[in-house]
Amino acid sequence: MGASAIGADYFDLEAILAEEERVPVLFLTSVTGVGRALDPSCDDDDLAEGVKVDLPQWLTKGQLSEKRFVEVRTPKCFNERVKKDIQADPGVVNLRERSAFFYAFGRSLCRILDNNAELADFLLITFRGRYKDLLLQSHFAPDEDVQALKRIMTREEIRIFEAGRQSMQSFTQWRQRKDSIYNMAPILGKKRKR
Amino acid sequence: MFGRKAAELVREEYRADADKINTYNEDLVSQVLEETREHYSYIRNIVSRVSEEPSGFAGAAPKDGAAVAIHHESILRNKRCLLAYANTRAEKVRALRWQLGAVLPENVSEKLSAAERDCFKAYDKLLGEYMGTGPDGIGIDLTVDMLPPKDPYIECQVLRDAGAMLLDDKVVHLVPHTRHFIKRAEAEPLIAQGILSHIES
Amino acid sequence: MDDFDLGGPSEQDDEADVASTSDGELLKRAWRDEKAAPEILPYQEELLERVKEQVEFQEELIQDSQSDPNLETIVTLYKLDVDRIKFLMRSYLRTRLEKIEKHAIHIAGGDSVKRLSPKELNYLEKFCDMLDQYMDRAVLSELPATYNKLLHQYESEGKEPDMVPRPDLDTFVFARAKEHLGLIELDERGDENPVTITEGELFIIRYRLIRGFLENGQVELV
Amino acid sequence: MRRLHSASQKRRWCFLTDAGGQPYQKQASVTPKMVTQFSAKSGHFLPSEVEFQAEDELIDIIPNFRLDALYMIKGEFGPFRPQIPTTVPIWLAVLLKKRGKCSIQLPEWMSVDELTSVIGREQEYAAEFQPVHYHYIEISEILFDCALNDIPNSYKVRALVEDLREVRYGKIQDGLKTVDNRQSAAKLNNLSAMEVNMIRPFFTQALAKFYRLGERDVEPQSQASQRPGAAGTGPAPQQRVLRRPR
Repeated sequence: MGASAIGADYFDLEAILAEEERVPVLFLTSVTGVGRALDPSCDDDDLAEGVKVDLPQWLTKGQLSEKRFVEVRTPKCFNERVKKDIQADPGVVNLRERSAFFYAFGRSLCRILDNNAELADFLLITFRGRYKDLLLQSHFAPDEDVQALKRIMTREEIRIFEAGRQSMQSFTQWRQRKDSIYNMAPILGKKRKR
Repeated sequence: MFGRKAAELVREEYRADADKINTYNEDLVSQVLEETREHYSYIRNIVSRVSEEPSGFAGAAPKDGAAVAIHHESILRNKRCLLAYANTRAEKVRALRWQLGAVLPENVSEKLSAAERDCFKAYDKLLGEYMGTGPDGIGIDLTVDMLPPKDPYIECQVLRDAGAMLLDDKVVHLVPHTRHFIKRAEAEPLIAQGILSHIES
Repeated sequence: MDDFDLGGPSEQDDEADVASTSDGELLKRAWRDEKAAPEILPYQEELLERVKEQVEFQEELIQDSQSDPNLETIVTLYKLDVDRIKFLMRSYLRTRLEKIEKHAIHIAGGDSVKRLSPKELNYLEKFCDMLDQYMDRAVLSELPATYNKLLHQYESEGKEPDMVPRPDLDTFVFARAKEHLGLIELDERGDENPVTITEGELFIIRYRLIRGFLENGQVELV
Repeated sequence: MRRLHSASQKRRWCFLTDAGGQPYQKQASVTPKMVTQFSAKSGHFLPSEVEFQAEDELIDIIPNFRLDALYMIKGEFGPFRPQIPTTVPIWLAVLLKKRGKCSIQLPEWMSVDELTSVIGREQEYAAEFQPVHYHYIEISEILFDCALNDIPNSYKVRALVEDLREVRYGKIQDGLKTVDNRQSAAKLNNLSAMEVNMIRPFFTQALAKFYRLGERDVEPQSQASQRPGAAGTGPAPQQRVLRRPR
């Protein structure tokens, strides 16, 4: 997430998966030997110049965009329609369907797209709206609503949301005097029922 | 190729229960390693072909440059995924030492790779040395007192027969279903291993 | 000795004054700070040594009285007193080990290595070796030579390591001012107005901004 | 199965059509979990660890036994004389109480009068938190748990503590609602220890997310110098420094 610390999240599974999200690119050059692998409609060893394909983000963010082998386009999940939907009613949009790692994905796109300030602002506005409409329910949402709420959240939103729920649950567990009990090692399976 | 299998590996670990350890996916790991070497040989082929051309590297076509870039990024990606997988599992292997002590039950041990089993042994030795009474040790067992104490003794019920034990300097035979008040630090490992269960007071 | 008074509602403000300097209280504070801070803090060597001595002294006492059935209740009281201190020591040392393992390479290669006790330092060095060997065997030795480093994704000549997990100093923490802190700048870019924090105030803040205050003991984490 | 899968995928697979595996439905680490002794991690405090700190607070007991002063690491307590009140840490009081050696005196702030009046003030001054005992939740819970028979009017006291907690928690929620932007700090005066702990994971992570998303990594060299106050386009510098939850 943070641009500052190089490699700080190198081993982070979530950061890695966020980079699996796909980005449409236009090839500004042909490429030796990867035609069939990168473009299903291609019938040649080499990829042709001018071809449009979706690549995972990790592949586009390095030399490919830096050396102008490709031109990176804005993925669908950040297009104008999505923006309008979110601005109209941030709490009902199914963001997970657009991207399970909407914010992390968006932030690294900002960098690829020459520090796109507009996209960065949009991400902040989106989070602000979602925070108010969705995340604030974290501590008190009844269990039956939680599944529905989580279904439209990104992984990042769920993490924050669950953080609140977890602390409420730990608190309840504490009040029932159940958190000073020693348990069997979780790895061995059976856990004490609540 | 192109990081797909590597992502599968990461996804498998990401979905796994943080408290459980899956069987080491030897098969998938070796496929990713194999792919990585393939990417590398593509790079080597392009580089050696270009270097034989009269114009050399300076005159290399962009299409070759782009291909090298793609294979290079794919290797970096595979490396990251493999290491993240190994690292996450290594964290779990270390957690096992804290939860179960120095000896792993067979059904846990069989889920680990040979390297992981050695890693467990090395970690056990290192931690033992640090907690021990030798010149590099602090002389304090850190694997007990995991929760704030309320009473020096806790009440426990015996779940399975573990034979005679030395508890509080006395030999006690732990017969299943019997209850005992036991010193907390002595009960803790037995509870974690599933020999005793802690009864709420 | 701490003499918190449970009488009235306004004691919270006085807490800083009475925050006693007994070793038990100091250890509790060190434990709290260590648990709440994202990075490893300087090892409280003298404090730990003093506490260890006291624990040993009390334990001998307990040992001597243990066999006397008339003293059973008293012995239990003394035991819990010792147990509470030992819990703090263990949890404190555990928390440090957790950080040492999580950021081993970062700590080994930077200034925070000075914050470790000699035994922690020994632990760190061996831990790094162990990690190195394991990663090498599990993955790195199987990779092409230019890609087989643990600190660099590709080759390594003169480059900054780009694979090292490190503590996030922009983590938010809860803190209390032990004294008047004055005006604090919140933002390098000047986007946020600075803020005045006075003695006894409780606040949530980016760790980076109070790192210095924590080191000087002007702030404690809660 | 894996083998088959990989052999066919190798040829057919391409980025364009691949949906990237299954959705990330199941992941245990994001569902609330039972706390175990292995849950303690840096950056977090278990409720029992917050309670542990509260147990060092002092409380008055009336012993029913005779004993000389105890010289403990935590200090000197006693001497104990039957029917003569003395002050001890809560953990000691609880241990004695459990063994039937004393009764515990209700702290003044837990009286019906005090609680009623502080709840009144909480309601009257909606914009701020009243000063309460920093460990009021833990201490009241401990006493309800082990010394209920020492509490006059215990049913009422319990209900009042619950009311107090709820009215304050409502304010905390209102405070969380006011967060809507990048913000590096906020004052939380008079919040109690357990209240802090309950909002800690959510609040710290939400603020971190706001903070990260507010980062503008413009060209590195011009970061500091290029931003005199008159940046023009940005929102007017507003009072969003430290806000007290309202």
